[in-house]
Amino acid sequence: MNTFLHISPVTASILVTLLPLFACLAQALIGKKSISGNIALVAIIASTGISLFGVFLPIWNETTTLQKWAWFTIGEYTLEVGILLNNLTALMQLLVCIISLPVHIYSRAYMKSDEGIHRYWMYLSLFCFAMLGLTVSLNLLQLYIFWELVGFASYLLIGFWFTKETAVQANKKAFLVNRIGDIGFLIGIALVYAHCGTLDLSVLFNQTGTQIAIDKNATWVTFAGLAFFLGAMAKSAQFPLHVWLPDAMEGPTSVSSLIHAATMVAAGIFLLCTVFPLFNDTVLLVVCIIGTLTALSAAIFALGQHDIKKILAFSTISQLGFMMVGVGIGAWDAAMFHLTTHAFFKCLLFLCAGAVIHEMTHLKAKAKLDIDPQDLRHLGGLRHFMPKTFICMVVASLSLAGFPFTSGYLSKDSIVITAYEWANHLRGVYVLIPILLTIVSLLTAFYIGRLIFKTFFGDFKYRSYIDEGIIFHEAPSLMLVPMFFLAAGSLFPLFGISLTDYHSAWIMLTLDAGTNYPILAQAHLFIPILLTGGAILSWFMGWRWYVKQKYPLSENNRFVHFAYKQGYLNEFNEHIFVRGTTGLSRILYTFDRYVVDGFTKFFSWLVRQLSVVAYWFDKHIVDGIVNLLAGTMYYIGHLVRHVQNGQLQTYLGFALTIVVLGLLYLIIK
Amino acid sequence: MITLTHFLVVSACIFCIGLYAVLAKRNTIMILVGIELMINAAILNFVAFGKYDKVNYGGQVFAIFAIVLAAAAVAVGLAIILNVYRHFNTINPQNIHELKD
Amino acid sequence: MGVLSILIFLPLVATLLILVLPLSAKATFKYIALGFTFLQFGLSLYLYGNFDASLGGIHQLEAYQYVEQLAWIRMDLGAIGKLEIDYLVGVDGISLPLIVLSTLVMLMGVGASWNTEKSPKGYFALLMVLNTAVMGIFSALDFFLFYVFYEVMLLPLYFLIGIWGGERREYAAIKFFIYTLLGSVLMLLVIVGLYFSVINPTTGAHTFNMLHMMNPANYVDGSFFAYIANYHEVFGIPARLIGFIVLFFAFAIKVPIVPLHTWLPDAHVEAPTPVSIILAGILLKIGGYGIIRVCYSIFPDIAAATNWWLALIGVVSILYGALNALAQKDLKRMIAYSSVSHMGFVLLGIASLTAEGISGAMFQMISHGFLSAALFFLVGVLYDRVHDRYIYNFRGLASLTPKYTAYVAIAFFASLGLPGFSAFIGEAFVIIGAFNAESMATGVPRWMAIGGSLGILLSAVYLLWTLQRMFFGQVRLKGGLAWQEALTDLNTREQLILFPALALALLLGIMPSLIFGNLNASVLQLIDLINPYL
Amino acid sequence: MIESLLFYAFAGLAILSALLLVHIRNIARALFLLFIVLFAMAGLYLFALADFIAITQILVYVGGVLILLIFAFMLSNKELLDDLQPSSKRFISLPNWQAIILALAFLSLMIYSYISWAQHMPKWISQAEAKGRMILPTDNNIKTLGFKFMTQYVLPFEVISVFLMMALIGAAHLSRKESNK
Repeated sequence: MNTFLHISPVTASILVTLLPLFACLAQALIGKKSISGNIALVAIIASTGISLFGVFLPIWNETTTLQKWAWFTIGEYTLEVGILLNNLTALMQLLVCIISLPVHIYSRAYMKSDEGIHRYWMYLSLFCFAMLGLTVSLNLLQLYIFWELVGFASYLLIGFWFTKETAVQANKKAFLVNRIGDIGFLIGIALVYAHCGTLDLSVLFNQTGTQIAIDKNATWVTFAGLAFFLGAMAKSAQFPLHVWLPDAMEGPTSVSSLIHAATMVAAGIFLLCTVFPLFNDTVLLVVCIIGTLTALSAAIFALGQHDIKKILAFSTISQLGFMMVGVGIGAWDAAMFHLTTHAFFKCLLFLCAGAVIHEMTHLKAKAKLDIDPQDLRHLGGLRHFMPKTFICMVVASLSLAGFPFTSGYLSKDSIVITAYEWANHLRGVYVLIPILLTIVSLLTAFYIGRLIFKTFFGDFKYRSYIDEGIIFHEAPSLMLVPMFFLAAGSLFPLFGISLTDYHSAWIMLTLDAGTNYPILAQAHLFIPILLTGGAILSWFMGWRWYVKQKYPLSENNRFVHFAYKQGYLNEFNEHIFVRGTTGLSRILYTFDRYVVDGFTKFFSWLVRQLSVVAYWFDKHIVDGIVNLLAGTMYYIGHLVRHVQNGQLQTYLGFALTIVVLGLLYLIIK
Repeated sequence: MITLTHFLVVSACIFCIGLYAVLAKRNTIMILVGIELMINAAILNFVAFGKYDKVNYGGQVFAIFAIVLAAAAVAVGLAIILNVYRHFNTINPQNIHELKD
Repeated sequence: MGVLSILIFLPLVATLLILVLPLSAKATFKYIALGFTFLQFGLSLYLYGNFDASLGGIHQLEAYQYVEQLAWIRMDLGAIGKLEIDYLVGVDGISLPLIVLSTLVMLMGVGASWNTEKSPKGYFALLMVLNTAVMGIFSALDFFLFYVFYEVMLLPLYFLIGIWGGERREYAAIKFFIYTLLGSVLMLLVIVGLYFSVINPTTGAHTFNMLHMMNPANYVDGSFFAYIANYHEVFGIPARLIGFIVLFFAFAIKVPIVPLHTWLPDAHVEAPTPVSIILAGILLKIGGYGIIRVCYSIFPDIAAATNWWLALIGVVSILYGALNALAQKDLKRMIAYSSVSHMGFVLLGIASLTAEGISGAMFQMISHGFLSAALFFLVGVLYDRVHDRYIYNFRGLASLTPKYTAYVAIAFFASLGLPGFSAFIGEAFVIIGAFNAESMATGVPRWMAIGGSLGILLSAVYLLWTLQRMFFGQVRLKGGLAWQEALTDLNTREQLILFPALALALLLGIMPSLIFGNLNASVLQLIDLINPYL
Repeated sequence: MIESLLFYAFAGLAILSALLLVHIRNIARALFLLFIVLFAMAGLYLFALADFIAITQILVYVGGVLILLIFAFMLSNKELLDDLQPSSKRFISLPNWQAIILALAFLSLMIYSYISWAQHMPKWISQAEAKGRMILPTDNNIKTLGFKFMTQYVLPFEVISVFLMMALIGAAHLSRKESNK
C-alpha cells in the first residue's frame, strides 16, 4: 500500500516527528549565521511530504499500527514509549504538518528582518517537533511530555519579543495557566496508573485486543476524567482557564495562527478524543456544559474587543467550546472534523490579520504614527488596498460563520445538529445547550462581520499619508500564497463532495464515533437554514451599524464594557488568585521569619539567657564564696599591714593602747 | 590640806596632755613640746614624792637630773628635727614613714 | 585497599599535599584539588560502570558491591561485652548514584572555587576533608563509621561558611553547626541504644554493623529496641518509635523539612558559591539518604506505621517552601527555599512506600543535586559580577547577557520540571507513586499527592516570575552603566562548569534508566523489607 | 586655806594652759603658752617644798629650753611655723579623736589607780609621815642638796655633767650645715 516510500508508517512517523527537532538543533548550533529559516522550512516540507504519503495514506481507513520500545523500568513497571498510528493520530499529525507548512512560508516574509529571527526558527521547529510528537504518542506519560513541551515552545514564542513587558507577562500567564491543566493531566495519569497499572494507550483502550476492564461507574474514573478534562481545559482555553489565550496574542501573528489557533490549542480536544473511552456520563456532561459556557462567553467577549487579534483569539476560544461540546455529546468525530476545518480557516484568519497588521506596522513606521496597528478603530476601507487579503479573509469569515459552500458549514452543522439530536434524546433542560450553541453561531457571524466591516469597509483614516506618497500595498506574495492555499482548504470540496451533508464528509465517515441518537430529519433541514439566514441577518445588521455608521449603542454601554473587559475575569483572577497567592506567600514568609525562625532564635536566646544566669551564679555565688574568703583574708592582712605604716606616732599609739589594755587587765584582775 | 594625791592628779593631767600632743600633733616641734610636758609631769611627781624622803633627798636630786636631761634632750631633739627637715623637706611625722615595710 | 577506600581517602591525600606544600605554591592548590577530584570522579564512574544492577543490597551484605570489611576497634569491656567496630564500606543501588553525584558536584564546587583569593591553602584543604567525609557517609555500612564521617563533615563546613562566607557568616555558620550537631547528638543516642540491642550472630558480641541492625533476628530479647516483646517506653512512647523519630529528626534537619529548615536559607545566603553548591548538591542528600538507609531500613515496622505523617511533612515542605520562595527578593534565598520545596518531594516519595515513589525520590535527589548546584552557581556568577542578588535590582538581563540568560532559563525550566529534564521524571514519579500509595494501601491518601502536585505549579510560578522580572523586559539595572559594563556574559570556565550539569539533567531526563537501572533492585528490596509491616 | 587656793590656781593654770597649748594652731603662741605652763609647774614645785627645783625649772627651762625652741623656729624655715593640717585619710593613722581617747583612757586609768592607791600608801611614805621624817618648809633645801650632790650623789652628778656636755657637742654637731655633701 505504500508505494511512495519504502518505509513503514511507524518509521515514517518518527521521521516526521524528528525532522523538526533536527532542524531546531541545527538552528541552535548555527545560531545567528542562519536567519533565512531554510532549515526549518526544508524540515517541515519533508515532514509534510512524509506525513502525507508515508503515514496518512497508508494508515487512513486502512490499518492501526503501533510499535513500542522499553524506555526505562521503575520498580517492576517498564515504561514503554512508542508510536501509535490510527486514523485519529494520523489525521492529527497530517493536519499539524499541513498547517505548519504555510505558516513557515508565511513567516519568512512576516518575520523578515527581525533581529531575533534565528531564535524564531529554532522555537518554531521545536514547537513542530513537540506537536507532531504529541499526536502520535503511545504512552500517556509520553503524551504528557510532549504536551508540556508544546506549552514550553508556546511560552518561548509568546515571549519572543522579550523586551516587551506585555509579552513576557503574557507568556508567563500562558505557561502558568497551562501548568494548572498539566497538573490535572498528571493527576489523571497517576490515577490511571494506580488503577490500571499501565499508561499504554493501546493496552488501555483496546486497540490491540488486550483491554483492561475499566468500571466506568467507579469514582476514580470520574475523577480521572475530570482531571484529564482539566488538562484539556487549560490547553484548549476553556472557561475559566481561557484567560491566557487572548494575552498570548502578544506573540508574532504567525505564531498565533499556528499555535494559538490551529494546532496547540486543539491538543486539548485531541487529548479528550484520545482518552474518550475513559469518560463516563458525568464527565461528558461537565465537558458539555463547560464547552457551551466557553463558546457563549467567548463569543460575547469577542463582540467588545477592539484588537483584531483578540477578536480572533476569542473566536478561537468560542470554536474550541464548540469542539468541547462535540466531545461532550459523544460526537468526538464531529469535534475532530470541526477541529480540522477550524484549523484551516482560523489559521487563515490570523494570517490575513497578520497581513493587515504587517502593512499597518509599515505605515506606522513610515508615517511615524503613534497608533496600535492591531486596533480596529484605526482600520477601515482596506479592501481597496489589499483586495486579495480581503477575499481570503472573507472566505475564512464565511467558513467561520458557517456559510454554505464552506468547510465550516459542514463541521459546525455537524456539531449543532448532533447536539439537537443528543438533547432530543435526553430531553429536559439539556435542550438549552443546542439553543445556546445556535445563539453563539449567530453571535459568531456578527462579530466576524464586525471585524470585516470595520477593517475592510468604510474609510481609511490615514489616506492622507498615502496621498503623500507612502506606499500601502497588498501583502507580499510570499504571504499571499500560503493564504490562498488555506483559503482553498476552507472550502467544502476538500472535505467532501456533498455540499450539505456532513455525514458524507470523509473525516466523519472514517472517524465514526458511533453516536446513535435518533436522527431528527427536521434538524438537518431547519438548522442550516436558521444558521445561514441568521448569519445573513446579522451581517446586514452589522453592515448598517458599522459601515453605514448607524451604531445604536453608546460607547459607555455596560454590556459593551463588560465584553471589552472580558467579563472582568482577568481582574478577578488578579485580585483573587495572584494577589491571594503572593499575599499568602508573604504571610508565610513572615511566619517563617518570625515564628519558625523566631522559635529558633527564641530558643537560642533562651539558652543564652540561661548561660548568662549560670555565669552570674558562677561568678557571684560559686566564685563569690571563694572570693569572699580570700577577700576577708586579704582585708585582715591589709588591716594588719597598716599597723606597720612607718609612723612613729602610730607605733606609739599602739604601744600605748597595749599598755592601757594591759593595765586595765591588771586592774580588773 | 594639799595631799600627795593632789600632786599626782595634776601631774597625771599634764602627762596625759603631753601624751596627747605626742600622739596627735602634726608638727615635730609640738611633739617635742609634748615630751617636755610629760617630763615636767614626771618632775612634779619626783618632787611630790621627794617630800617624804628627807634622808636621801632623792626626789629633788633626780628632779634636777631630769631637768638637765630634758634640756639636753631638747637640744639634741631640735638638732635632729632640723636634720630631718633638711632630709625630708617636711616635719610632719605622718609623711616620714621610712620605717614602713 | 579496595577501590571504595581509595575513593574515600583520595581527597585526604590531597589535603596532606596541600598542607605540606609551602604557601608560595598557592597557585597549585586548586590544580591539586581539581586533579584529585577529577581522579575521584573517574573512580566513581568506574564504580558505576562495573556495578551489577541485579543485586539489591539494603540489608544483605552479600548483595553489596565493592565491600571492604576490616576489624577496626575491638575492645573487651568486661561485663558489658566486647566492643566491635568494623571498617565496613560497600555500595548498593541507593548509594551508588549518590556517590557519582557527589563526585560530580565536588568537581563543580572546585571549579566554582577557582577564583578564591582568601587563604586558598586552608580553603582547599578543608574542601578535600569535606569530600572525604561525604564519600565516607555514602559508603559506610557500620553505624559507628557512619557517625564518624557524619561528624567529620560538620567541621570543614563550619569553617568554610564561617571564614569564607558573606556578611553574617558567623551567625549562619553557628546556626548551621548547632542545628546539625543537635541532629547528630540525637543520632548518637539511638546508635548507642541500637548497639546494646543488637548482637552479631556470628561472634555474639554487640555490634555497630547496620546490616545486622536491619535483621530482626539479631535483636536481643527484651533489649531496648527489640522487635518483639518490647515493653520499653520513653514518655509513654514505645522505644522503637522514639528511636525512629529521633533518627528521623536528625536526618530531617539535613533534608531539611519544615519547620527545621531555617538554617538552610541563612547558610546558603552567607556561604560562598562553591559551598552553596556542595551544600545543596550533596549535603541535603545526606538527609534523604539517611532516611532510606538508616531510618527505613533499621526501623521498617515504624516506617510503615508513620508514613502518613512523613508524607504530610513532605507535602507541607513542598507547599511551604514554594510559597516562601515566591516571597523572596534575594535570588539566592529564593533558590534556597526552592530547595526546601524540592526536597519535600523526596520525603513525599519515600513516605509513599511504593517502588515508583521511592525511585522517584531518589531520582529527584540526584536531579536536584546538580540542578541546584547549577542554580547556585548561576547566582554566584551574577554576584561575582555586581555583588548584588536582589531580584528587583535587575531587569532585562536577557538583552545584556544572552548566554547567561539561556543557561538560567534552561536551569529554571529544568528545575520546574519541564519534561526532557531530570526533575520532571523525579517529580512525576513521586506524584505517581503517591497516588499509587492508596492502591498499595500504604496509608498515604491521595489528597497529599494532589497537594504535592500543586508544588509543581508553584515552582513554575516563582521561577517564571523571577525569569520575567530579572531577565525580560527593557534593561533597567540598579547600578546603571557601571553594572552594564560589569555584567559580562559567561566565560569559558563558567560554561565548562555549567554545561555538564545541565547536559546531565537533559541526559537523565531522556534516559532515566541510567539511574533507575541501578536503583530498581535495591528499591524493590527495600519495599520487600517494609512490606511485611504494612 | 590660801595655800590650797594658790595650789588650785597654779594647777588649774598649768592644766588649762597645757590644754590650750595642745589645741592652738599657731606654734609661736603655743610656745608662749608653754612658758606659762612651765611657770605654773614651777609654782607647783614650790608647794612640794622644792624651792631650788622651782628656780632651776625657771632658769633652765624658761631661760634655756624655751629660748632654744623659739630660736630654733625663728631661725629655721617658715614652714616649721605653720600648723600642718591633718592630711591623712588612712584607716589607721591615729587622728585626733583616737589620741584623745587614748590619752583620756590613760588619764582615767592613772587617776583610778592613784585614788585606789591613796588608801594604802607604800610603807616608806607612811613611816616617814609617822616618824616626821618629812621635808619641812623650814628646812634649808639648797644647803642639803649641795651636800648631797657632793657626797652621796657625786658619781651621778659627774656622769650627768659629762652627759650634758656630750649632748651639747652632739647637738652642735648635728645642727651644723653639711656643706660638704
